[in-house]
Amino acid sequence: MSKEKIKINTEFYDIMPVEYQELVEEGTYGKEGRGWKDVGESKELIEEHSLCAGCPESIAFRYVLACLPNPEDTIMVGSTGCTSLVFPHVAVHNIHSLFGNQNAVASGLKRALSYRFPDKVKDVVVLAGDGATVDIGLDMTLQSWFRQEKFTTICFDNELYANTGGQSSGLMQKGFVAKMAPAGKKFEKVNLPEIAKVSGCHYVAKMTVSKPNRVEKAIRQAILIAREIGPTYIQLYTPCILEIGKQMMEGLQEMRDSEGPNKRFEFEEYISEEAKAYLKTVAPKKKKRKEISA
Amino acid sequence: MRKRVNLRMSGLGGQGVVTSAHVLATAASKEGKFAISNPFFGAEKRMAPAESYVRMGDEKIFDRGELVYPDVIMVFHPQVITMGKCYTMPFYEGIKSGGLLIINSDEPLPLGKDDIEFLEKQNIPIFYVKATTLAVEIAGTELATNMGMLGALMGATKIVGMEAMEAAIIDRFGKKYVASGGTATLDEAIKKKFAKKEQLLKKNMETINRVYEIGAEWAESIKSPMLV
Amino acid sequence: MYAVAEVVDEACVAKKGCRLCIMYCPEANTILFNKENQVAEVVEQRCKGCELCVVVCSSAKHNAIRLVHR
Amino acid sequence: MESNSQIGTYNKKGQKIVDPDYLFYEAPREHFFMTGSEVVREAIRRASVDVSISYPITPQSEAAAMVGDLWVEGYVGEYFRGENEFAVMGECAGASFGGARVFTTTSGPGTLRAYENFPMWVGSRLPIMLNMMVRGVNSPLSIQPDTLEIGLIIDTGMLIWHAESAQDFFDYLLKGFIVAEQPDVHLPIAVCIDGFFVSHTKDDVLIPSADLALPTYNPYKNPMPVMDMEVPPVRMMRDPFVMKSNYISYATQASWQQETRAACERSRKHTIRLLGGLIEEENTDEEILIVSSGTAVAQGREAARLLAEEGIKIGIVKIKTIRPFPYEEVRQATKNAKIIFVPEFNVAGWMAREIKAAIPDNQRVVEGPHVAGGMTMPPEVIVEEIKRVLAQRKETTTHV
Repeated sequence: MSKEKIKINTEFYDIMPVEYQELVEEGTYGKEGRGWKDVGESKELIEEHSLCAGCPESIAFRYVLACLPNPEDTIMVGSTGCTSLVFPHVAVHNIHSLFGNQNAVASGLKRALSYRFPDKVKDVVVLAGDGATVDIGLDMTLQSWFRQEKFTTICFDNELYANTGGQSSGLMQKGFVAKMAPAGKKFEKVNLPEIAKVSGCHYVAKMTVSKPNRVEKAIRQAILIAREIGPTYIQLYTPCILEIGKQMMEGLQEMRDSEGPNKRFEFEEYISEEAKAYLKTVAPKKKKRKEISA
Repeated sequence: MRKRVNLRMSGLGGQGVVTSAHVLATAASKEGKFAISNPFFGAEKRMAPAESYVRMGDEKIFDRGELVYPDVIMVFHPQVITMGKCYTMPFYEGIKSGGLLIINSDEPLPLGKDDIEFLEKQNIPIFYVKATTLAVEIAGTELATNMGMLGALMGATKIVGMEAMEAAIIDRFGKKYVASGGTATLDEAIKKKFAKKEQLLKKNMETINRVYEIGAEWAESIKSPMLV
Repeated sequence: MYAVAEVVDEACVAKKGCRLCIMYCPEANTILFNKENQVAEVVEQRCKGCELCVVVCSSAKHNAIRLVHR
Repeated sequence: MESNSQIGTYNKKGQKIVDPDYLFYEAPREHFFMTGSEVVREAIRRASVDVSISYPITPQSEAAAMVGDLWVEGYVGEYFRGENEFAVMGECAGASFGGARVFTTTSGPGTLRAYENFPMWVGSRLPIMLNMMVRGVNSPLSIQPDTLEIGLIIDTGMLIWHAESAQDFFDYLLKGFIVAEQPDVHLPIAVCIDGFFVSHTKDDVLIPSADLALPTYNPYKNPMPVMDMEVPPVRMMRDPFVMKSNYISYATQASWQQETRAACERSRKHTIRLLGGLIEEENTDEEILIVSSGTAVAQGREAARLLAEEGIKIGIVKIKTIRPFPYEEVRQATKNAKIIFVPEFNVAGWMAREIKAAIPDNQRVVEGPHVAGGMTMPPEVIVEEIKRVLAQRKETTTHV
């Protein structure tokens, strides 16, 4: 979709919502080298949403949307949870279908789009919480990697079920006391990044969203590699300040506290040899992104 | 021939009861008769009970599924009777008066007194045919037992003609055929046995023809009304 | 009564390239860069008053944002 | 049927794209004797299917595998084996959201595992063709035919058609795509057959040439935006319906459900034309009727024949579409009936319930005979049941 397609018929201009008008005038579809630096000076592809004040997940959402290399031809797949409260306000086509089947939906979607548009780049990006990715949807997360489906999976890891009120999840730390783990969680935080590596992902990254530069680079690489090579996975710590008892202005500090050396979210990145070779070929052409997607 | 003939084929997994039902029904269909065939709906396993059914006649057939009241019962393996490897007990349960039993066995089986009395009372002749022995002799493989059984049935009843049967055999073995796991494996085994597809078709038809003669002779000898 | 963020224009260092509040605001299109005045500005009706911008601004010792009640 | 620029052109396989009506009614047909699984292959060969996803479960496995062969041959655009039925239906949803014509098959426990997807397909207006080869779902394990499964998906909002024979099966599969994809319908469709009784049974079927194919699906006739970033609006909702406690969000949810139900009802006009009515009647002026769907009708027809030999005349009503349910048609067809038998291959008797809810004086309905768990229903059993009930009623009348 080019920006042309969303232009408003002049006759209808005044009845369109102001947010839509802004999107047409100041949205960043098709902008070269888009990234988090565009925020504040352009219309973001995410609108006012109903997440809690101060929610780090909201920050992550803003970065992801700002950093998609090809938003005019990107389709996102979400799942049930806090993220599903945001997707209705996201200005790229996005699908909510059920809880846990996001990687299955993305598999079918990516294949259908590749079949329908063989000469076009259509990026598919899954964005779901840790419950959807690791617990109820683990089967489909892994199988999409085994099958080498060409899309990016982003997990917003808040280490619990936030939308249902703070129940323990597979990515919760061992010993953490939460609903449904009243005596403390009995087993270790599932190490999905490691599992992703051996399951066929060509790019795996784990980090918090405290450093937008790093998030931008990861999102960009993950999507480019998924487009050409195979599945990629990014796990972002987006703490649920509400459920871990933090004040609404403490989310950033919580992330910074969790990413130090040997901490749960110490930055880790894995790039397969094949993907490394591919990244070398695209690096010099970075500014000519249009040609790659043309 | 009766307006409708219902056949039940009882055997053991791997003997080709499903294949022979489909081939027989296809032959009937090729002759312009109405037919329906289906297997017993189970997860058939090698040497476990297997059953299939053919219905054929002069008017459209709606009835389908497991066949409870057959006119003809074909027993592909003695163990169906001697070891009770059969979905139906006794093996002739439901057979209609004046029907026919064809049993693959080199010699008559020791049927119980009650069984013999029942079959006699219902006027049901038993045709023992050495289908497996003949299959090994003619085609060089016991996998042609089902062809022998078809030959026996055709010779004894003239239920379908040889030309239609040959066309049905070509339909089944002459081109790509999608079968479920076990059947597909056996298909491969047969293909390996014969260097060429033509050879397989030829041996199948030879088996049918030879046993047909035996069946025809037997029918001549007993003169049952069903068989006319 | 709602708390919302307010930029103290005189103290704002956005003209020097600072984007801390814009970057860490959890809400989209809420703290914008005013190109004309070269300062950050808050779209009040979108602000949820989480105070994160105040935290990042003051920890960088700019102290250019405060919460006000509306 | 509709003006379509594709008609008369040739696809990659060299098949000529023809008007659906031509394929259904005019193209010369050849006689084949084949299993229901093979019927699926032949229907899908002519259906211009973009994506098909499969998973093994008896009795649909053979058909699903044959669709894979069609993909290798180039008749189907994309095909793979999914990881389980819940995932497969999600994968089908993804492909359909992406604008593809999608076909898949399922059976028994697989259908129930996938269940959560069906109302989602409906709410998302995805015109996916689901072939259900029904079988037992309960424990102890059964792989035998049983239609309980259909009763369990009745209120998902999908179109549900029930084929009696191989011929029905072929026609319903192709016609189902056309009805499901109408812009004023645009819903998923389940074409059901009784597993084994149709899937594994060789039967007569008339089929048009393999050189012909249906026009491809046009996703932009979708009443909802296709998820391909080719069409606005890119922003679906200003506010999410979900979990917002206000009257507007409830009303939106409720009216959307009503709309999808209404869309199902709107399929009538297309279905009546293509299937020649939602029911089929035979001798419905008789006082005794058999009313049912699928294989139960086939067995009923044989029972009618047997009874006719004894001088007892009965009529038959075959219900082709379970959803939308042909309420008015059934009322009309049964208006002269004194006793209505509803034979069913399930323990629940869902069809009898549907009929009872549709007609006046529903004490006329005799629920049964029933068989379940894969048990066969010989015509003789139906005959016996009819005679038993008739004798009982006669006795009752005499006593009165």
